[in-house]
Amino acid sequence: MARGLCYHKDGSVRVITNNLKLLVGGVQLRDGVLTVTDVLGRIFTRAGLYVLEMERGYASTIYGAHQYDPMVISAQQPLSWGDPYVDILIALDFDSNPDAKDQPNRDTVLRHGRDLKDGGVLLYDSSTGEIPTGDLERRGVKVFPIPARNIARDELKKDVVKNIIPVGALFRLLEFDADVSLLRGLLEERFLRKGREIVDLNLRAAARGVEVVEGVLAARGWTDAGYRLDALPVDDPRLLIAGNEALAMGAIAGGCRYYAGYPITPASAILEFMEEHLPKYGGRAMQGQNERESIRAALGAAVAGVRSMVGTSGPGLSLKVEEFGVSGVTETPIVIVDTQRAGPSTGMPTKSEQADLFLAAYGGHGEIPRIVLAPATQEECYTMMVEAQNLADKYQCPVFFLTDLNLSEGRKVVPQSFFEQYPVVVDRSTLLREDDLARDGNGYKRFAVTETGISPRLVPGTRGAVFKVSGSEHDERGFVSTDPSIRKAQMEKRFRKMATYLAEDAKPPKVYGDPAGRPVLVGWGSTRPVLLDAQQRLAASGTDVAVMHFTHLWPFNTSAVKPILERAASVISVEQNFHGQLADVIQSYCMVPVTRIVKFNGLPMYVSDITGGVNQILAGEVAVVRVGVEAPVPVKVSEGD
Amino acid sequence: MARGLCYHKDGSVRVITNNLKLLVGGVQLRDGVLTVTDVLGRIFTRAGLYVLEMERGYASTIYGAHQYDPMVISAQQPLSWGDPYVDILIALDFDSNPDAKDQPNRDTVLRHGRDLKDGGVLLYDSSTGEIPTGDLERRGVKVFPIPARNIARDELKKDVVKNIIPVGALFRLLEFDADVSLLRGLLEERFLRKGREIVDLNLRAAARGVEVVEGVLAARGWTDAGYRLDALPVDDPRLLIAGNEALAMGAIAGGCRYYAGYPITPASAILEFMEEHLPKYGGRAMQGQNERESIRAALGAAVAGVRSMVGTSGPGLSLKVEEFGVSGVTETPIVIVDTQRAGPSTGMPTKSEQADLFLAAYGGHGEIPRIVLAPATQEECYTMMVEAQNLADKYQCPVFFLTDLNLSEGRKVVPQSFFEQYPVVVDRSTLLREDDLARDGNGYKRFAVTETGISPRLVPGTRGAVFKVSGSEHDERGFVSTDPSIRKAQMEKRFRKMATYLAEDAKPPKVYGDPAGRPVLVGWGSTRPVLLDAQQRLAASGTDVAVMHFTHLWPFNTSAVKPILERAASVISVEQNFHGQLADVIQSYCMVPVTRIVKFNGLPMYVSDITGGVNQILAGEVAVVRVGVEAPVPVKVSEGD
Amino acid sequence: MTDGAQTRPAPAKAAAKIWDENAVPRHRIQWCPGCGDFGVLAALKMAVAKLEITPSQTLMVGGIGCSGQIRNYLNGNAFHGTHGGALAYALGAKMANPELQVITLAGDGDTFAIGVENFVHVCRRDPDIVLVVMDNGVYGLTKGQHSPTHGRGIDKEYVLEEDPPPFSPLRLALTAGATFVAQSFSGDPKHAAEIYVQAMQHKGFAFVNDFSPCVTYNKFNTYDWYREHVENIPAGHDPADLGAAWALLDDFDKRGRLPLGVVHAHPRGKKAVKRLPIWESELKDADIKPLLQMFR
Amino acid sequence: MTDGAQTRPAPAKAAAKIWDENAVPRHRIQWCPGCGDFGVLAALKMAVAKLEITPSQTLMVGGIGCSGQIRNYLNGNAFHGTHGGALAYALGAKMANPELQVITLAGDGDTFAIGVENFVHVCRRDPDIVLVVMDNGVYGLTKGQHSPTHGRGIDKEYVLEEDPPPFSPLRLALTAGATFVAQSFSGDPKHAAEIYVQAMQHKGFAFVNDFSPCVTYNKFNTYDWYREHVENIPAGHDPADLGAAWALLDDFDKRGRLPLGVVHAHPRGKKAVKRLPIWESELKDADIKPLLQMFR
Ligand SMILES: Cc1ncc(C[n+]2csc(CCOP(=O)(O)OP(=O)(O)O)c2C)c(N)n1
Ligand SMILES: Cc1ncc(C[n+]2csc(CCOP(=O)(O)OP(=O)(O)O)c2C)c(N)n1
Ligand code: SF4
Ligand code: SF4
Ligand SMILES: [Mg+2]
Ligand SMILES: [Mg+2]
Repeated sequence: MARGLCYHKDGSVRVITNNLKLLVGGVQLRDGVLTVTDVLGRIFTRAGLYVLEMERGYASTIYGAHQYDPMVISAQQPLSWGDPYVDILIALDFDSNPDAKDQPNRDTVLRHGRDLKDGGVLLYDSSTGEIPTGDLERRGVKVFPIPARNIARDELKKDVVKNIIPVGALFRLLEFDADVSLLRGLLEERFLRKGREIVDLNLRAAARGVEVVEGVLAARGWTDAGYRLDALPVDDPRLLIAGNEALAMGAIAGGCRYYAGYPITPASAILEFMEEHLPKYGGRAMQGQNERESIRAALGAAVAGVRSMVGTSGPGLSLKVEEFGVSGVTETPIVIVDTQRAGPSTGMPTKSEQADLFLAAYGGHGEIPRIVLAPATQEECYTMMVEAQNLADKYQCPVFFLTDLNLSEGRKVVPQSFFEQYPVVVDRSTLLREDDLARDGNGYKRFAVTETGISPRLVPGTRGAVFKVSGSEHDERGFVSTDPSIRKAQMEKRFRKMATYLAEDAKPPKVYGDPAGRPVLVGWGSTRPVLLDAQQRLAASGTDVAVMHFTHLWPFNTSAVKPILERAASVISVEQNFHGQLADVIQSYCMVPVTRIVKFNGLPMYVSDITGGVNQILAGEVAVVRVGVEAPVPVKVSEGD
Repeated sequence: MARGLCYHKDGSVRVITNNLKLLVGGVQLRDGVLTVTDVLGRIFTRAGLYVLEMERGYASTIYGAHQYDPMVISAQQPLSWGDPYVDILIALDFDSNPDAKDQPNRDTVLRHGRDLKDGGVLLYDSSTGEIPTGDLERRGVKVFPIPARNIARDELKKDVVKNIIPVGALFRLLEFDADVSLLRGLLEERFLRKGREIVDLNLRAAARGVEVVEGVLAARGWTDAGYRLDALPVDDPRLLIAGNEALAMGAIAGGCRYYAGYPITPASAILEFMEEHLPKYGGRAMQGQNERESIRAALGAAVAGVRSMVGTSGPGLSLKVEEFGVSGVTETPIVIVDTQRAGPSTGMPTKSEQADLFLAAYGGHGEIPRIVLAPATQEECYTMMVEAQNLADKYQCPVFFLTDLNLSEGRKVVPQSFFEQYPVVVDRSTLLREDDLARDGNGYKRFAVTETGISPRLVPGTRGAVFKVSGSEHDERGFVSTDPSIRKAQMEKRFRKMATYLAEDAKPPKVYGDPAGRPVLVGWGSTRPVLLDAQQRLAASGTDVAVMHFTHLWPFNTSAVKPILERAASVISVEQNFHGQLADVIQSYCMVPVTRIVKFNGLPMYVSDITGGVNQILAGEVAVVRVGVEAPVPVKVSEGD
Repeated sequence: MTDGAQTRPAPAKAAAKIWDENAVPRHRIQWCPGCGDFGVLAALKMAVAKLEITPSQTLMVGGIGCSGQIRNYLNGNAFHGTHGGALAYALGAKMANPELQVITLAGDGDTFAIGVENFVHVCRRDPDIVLVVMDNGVYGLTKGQHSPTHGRGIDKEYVLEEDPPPFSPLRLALTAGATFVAQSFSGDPKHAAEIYVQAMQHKGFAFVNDFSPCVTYNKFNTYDWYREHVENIPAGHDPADLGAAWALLDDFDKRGRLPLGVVHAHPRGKKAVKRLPIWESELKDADIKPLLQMFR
Repeated sequence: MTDGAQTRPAPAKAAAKIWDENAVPRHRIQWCPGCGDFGVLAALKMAVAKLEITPSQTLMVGGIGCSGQIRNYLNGNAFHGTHGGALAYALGAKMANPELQVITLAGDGDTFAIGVENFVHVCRRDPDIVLVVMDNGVYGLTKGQHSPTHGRGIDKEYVLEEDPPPFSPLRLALTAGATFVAQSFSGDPKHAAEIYVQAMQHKGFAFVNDFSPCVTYNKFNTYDWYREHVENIPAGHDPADLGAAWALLDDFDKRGRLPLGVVHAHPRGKKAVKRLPIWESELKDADIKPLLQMFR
């Protein structure tokens, strides 16, 4: 795959326009990495460019670890985040790592320099002196040292504006926003109420960044940096939105009015969003005092008739397992969001993984009906959450909504019209109305045995009837019973709901390309973009594969999947976990062998991981490819929990 | 299958000797059902007969529900508990069920009369009047009304001895213990310290039972009841022991010295056993204040170097899920006993089920190595628990020990010599000794990456080294790290332990009969006896099947299983759960289709359930047989949690 | 199941009988003869009848244990989830619909052992719900193991971690900030009923610890034992005065007596909240457009 | 990792330095500059050095949070499991091996929110372990949400269930029966160290609530704020007197002050227990024959 600059046949170098990947790195909490990428992301979005920021690089400590935030910027919606290689590296850290004294340079450069493309750009804070970058320059990298920290501290006398200096510098070398209109606009929105001088100071900082860059360009006799970004006309307003934000809005749109969560990375953002906004819609959000209080309170609200949801991540999901059964047997609807992170146990709280499928599908003693969904994109975080709210209501069981850290926190450009125009439906037809009761008189049975398995649900307070609901096995009225025939009838009734779901609501996996006689790449959740990107890249290199992507994972849709996979030449599952959890499920239900490309080292799945893995597998070398280098990162830093 | 009496060709009736099934029923807590069956069980055992008492019939309330306790008695170790049909029914309840006023008889007769074989025996407490038993007598049932409650209250002036009257009566009509030596022996052991008169009173009670029976025999002109039991010479002493007792002793023998549990049916008995006996072996047992305190304290003890165990049932296992991961990542050994009961949620706490396999194998966010064992008999509860203790130590991960309510509480005759002669091995060679440290000096690494995946474990307090152990991902020394290569190495190291286990310790499933070209019945845990019984009965009716029974369930032993099942004509899984959980696992790993006979109505799996199911499946009628009648029990009683 | 409300209007007289409907018939109740919980059941029925509450307006959340079964022994909506969770379900239900009369009924093991995580925090949150704990000092349903209140009145040393001393539910509630703390005795259902009535009338979390003897597994804290040790709280006591509440507990402890009555009652100022939107009509016109602006 | 014990004998002088071994080097500690936990770390090292404890004899159990990371910032065995579980692991470890010096180090969220289920019951069980809570009023590691001690010193009404008032860790500990209850301030490590020493010397459960400011997420309870509000417990106070302990807390509360020092210390009579059998040699001749008799 093409690395670095594009060459004309005549060998002259062309400037790459509106198509680049940059990475901003620095010390967590101190160097303002996210401040910089937020400014960049919003401005590029407003400029009509597509921004994709799906890789999260931070540690589970608050201060001092290395943080980085890669960003793809292009004229069209990028297929995926692609590969680790970056065109432009912005290093905000200005001090040397005490564990790398021998290498007098910075974590960011040291860690990501190797991913910098030949002919790329390095922009680093040289406040504590310049660093040897010969090796990079030999690869054609253009290096721009900027003493940002010093400029801010000594010239501008305000440390925080240090973050704007590299922004100005970057804009200059991308020949972007030359009239500073976009930057000024954002700064004014943010700081004007604090006073014009703050805005001006920031603009001066940006200008200083421009000066420094121009100084370097002049000194080196460079005409350009090899990359540029041109603002494009924006048809309709665009949003730069994260998965957590999209799903939280989807919940509100879908009628969720009670939310509870216990803080946990990366689900906390949902709790904070709900605490701030749900009350505006007449709802309530509560920070639980523990994992169980949150889901139990949410179940209580659901028993009272309110659409209710909890959000958590791995460890919190494990602590909620007993409540899965309560929801299942009492037939109380609940949507459970699991923003998957790297486990097991505390694991790697700030790394992304897809390793909770087993827990969602099989977790809990005994057996209950349940639905497991996994959106692939920010858009689906919104639309499928609306769907999840309706499914929970209809099937009166837990509905698991599996995202992962990169999808939940990663940001993507979505047109505002997408949200405005999506037709939201809120269907609560399984709830009994008072007049329904009046009609069928005294005979209300909460757990009536029905064809579909679905029994009309009473909202307590409705005059004319009461329910007796129990986590113990019960008869149709809800009274505890162990009569073997009643038990059998209730178990079968509950599981008939899953047959009904498969018949009426389950969406089959999306298939891209023709699977017949071809290798089929299967995947689920957030990896769809890289799967499709890899499919194209493989096609380009002469390997035609089909892609089958699951968003509706459980109950497994055998009749929709088995016939297709049986026609495939081979099945290769691509997952961010150790076992290939979906692969095991597919083998169980379809009984076709599934080879695997798995990645569980905390890094995102890259296109090259898939193409490389597929080639190995198709070459018959291996049945399982465990992606990941064996070499440790060049800089050692300790980390937290 | 033969029901009722055996007829000579000449049509005359033979008395059945040393081969019968009886059932004692009455009102829970009030009528002393378990007192009677305990007396019977012990005396028959001492008489050299084999007693099998594997069906538990009680409610999850303390008082007032119907309780029953079936018992198989025979000269040889019975193959299994067979079928619901009983030869002798002993009804201790003397009042009528208010919900069955129209039917002036007792719950026990009403519920179990239909299971009484033609020509069987009914013995009931007639204190509140005789009951119409014409329908039974028409089936040749010999009926013995005994006003036991009245005799005790009015003649003997001591209510409690009411329980001994039917014992005397039963012995008389079985022509057993005519000299009362066995009964006297037991009574003296129990009551002599309370005074000779108690013993005599009980003996008088028994004698009154004898008189009443003789009265009936005379009146009816019966020479015998059609059944008799003859005491047999006892080669070596025999024990009547329950699974919980056997596994608790196995744990002590296997070196477990810390036990914690939170009371729950049917695991509480293990806690009580450990609280009483573990201190005698220098150990400690603690009743947790909740499910998590118990497993966390047990893990703490294990971290301190002590072999440690917890016991619970479904709901408690669900609440412990997060700690599975702690054990897995911190590589802290723990044995987790799950005495499975019917779930989900509170479900049916006093009914048996095999529905926690998914939870044990897949429960928990992220992925950890783990071992799942399921003993089939009381003997294996002992021997496999010793094994479990060693496996946990060697592989430093959770070892799940799955019994079920019937196996844990059910009793069986086992020769004492079995326990005395079993060669117990306690192997703690993965623990570091102080001199090991001295040898390899300062370099101790708790999570050293090894070939086997096993890293030598330090007992804190050992001079010369310390450990840093964390539930977060870590480097070899235990310091927190998210370095992708370190993560990959540690994940792979942990899972290499499972490869080592499969190579060195996993026991393949036991295969009975030749699977090649035949249907193979697969099962796990406590159902082995009925599987083998069904195999014989099927053979007798001309259907040859093989049986494959699993005690070592996880990690799944594909290489040992797949080749066998691929040679089979068909695979039929027999499980006490809804899905056929093992069936799903087999399909996932072996990719052979598995049909299922499942039972989840709370009743034990009977031989006729299997033979019937197999015939249906082999006839090609269905792929899944859900055992259980649709008709509710004739008497409605409400029950508790 | 009808709550009877619709078949007949619910005047005070009729009220009492309504509570026997939609319930396990008396003769099928599976508590041991003499179980203290019978007294709690009687008192509870008196209280709801007195307040003329409609069963359909009630939500009872039962704990797991012999005690929790009470939820099915009288009319009214009932929910029952996991062991120790009753208060948390009740909290959520009340937050969702303040119009419901939410009554939590659980055992001492359920509430103070596995459930203490909820008890402490619900005291802080102060939802307007009632909790009646049927305190018998044991885990009845699992056959008599010690609960956190086991050992009440027994004079012994607690020398091992395995065997912790009992604690005082009332003190724990006060420490955690409960705004209504009372104690009753199921041996005196009339008096208990009066206390339940006050608890239901209290605006905020109302905790009643009810001594409800387990005749089968607690042979020490029997009816007679309680009768010898309980003592009504003197008329002069001002429940609104927190200091007085602590002083009262100290005084009773010193004298080896167990107070019956309202120890503390002092409602907190609360913000009134409406029932959360439930019906399509209430949900359909939720406009998320205003939220979108923050992502530009 | 060597504990240094074997490379050199551990005389009092050397002791201090030993505690820097087998630990994350200072410059890699990832607490925010100025985090109160630095003070706790300093105090903890002073205390163990003063008592000349050997690292290999120590077991630190860390909670999950910024605070819990302290376990890796000094020498000694360290364990870290699930959020809220630290005390329960510590309980089991100490029951298994009383010879270990077990120190639990956790945050206020870990201990009083999700971990209160263990805190209350461990106070009752009274194992001979130390708990130092780094109380900063927030969930630091998850970016500053409120913990159960959030709002200390803030004068406001708590009118919604979502927003419960803070509670007092010291009162909760006393109510639950803790035998050693103290408070320290990481802004004064020397004084804190003295209290840790007493806690480690106490025979039984020793709870120290340490005010450890979160400079990043708690802008109200700052060092300065604490300096204005803390006050040493007067010399006259008798920690053995439980009544005096309560009175002292009442008095400080009335005056809007926060006590520093030992509020209560009164060891319970305990049964001495030996380390449980670990080694094959200790386990091999366990004879189960005597148990078999009961099954005949
Ligand atoms: C998670 C879980 N653990 C254990 C149990 C078993 N269990 C049922 S009731 C009970 C305790 C009952 O004691 P209490 O709450 O005092 O009620 P009581 O029976 O005394 O009225 C226990 C431990 C359970 N149902 N769920
Ligand atoms: C089961 C579970 N839920 C949530 C989390 C996320 N989490 C990590 S630390 C923490 C709270 C930290 O607060 P505190 O205990 O006060 O420690 P601090 O960071 O303030 O020192 C939480 C909620 C987790 N690790 N595990
Ligand atoms: S066991 Fe005790 S608590 Fe349970 S019903 Fe019987 S008396 Fe009541
Ligand atoms: S966030 Fe707060 S508690 Fe955490 S390290 Fe920073 S200052 Fe300390
Ligand atoms: Mg109780
Ligand atoms: Mg904190």
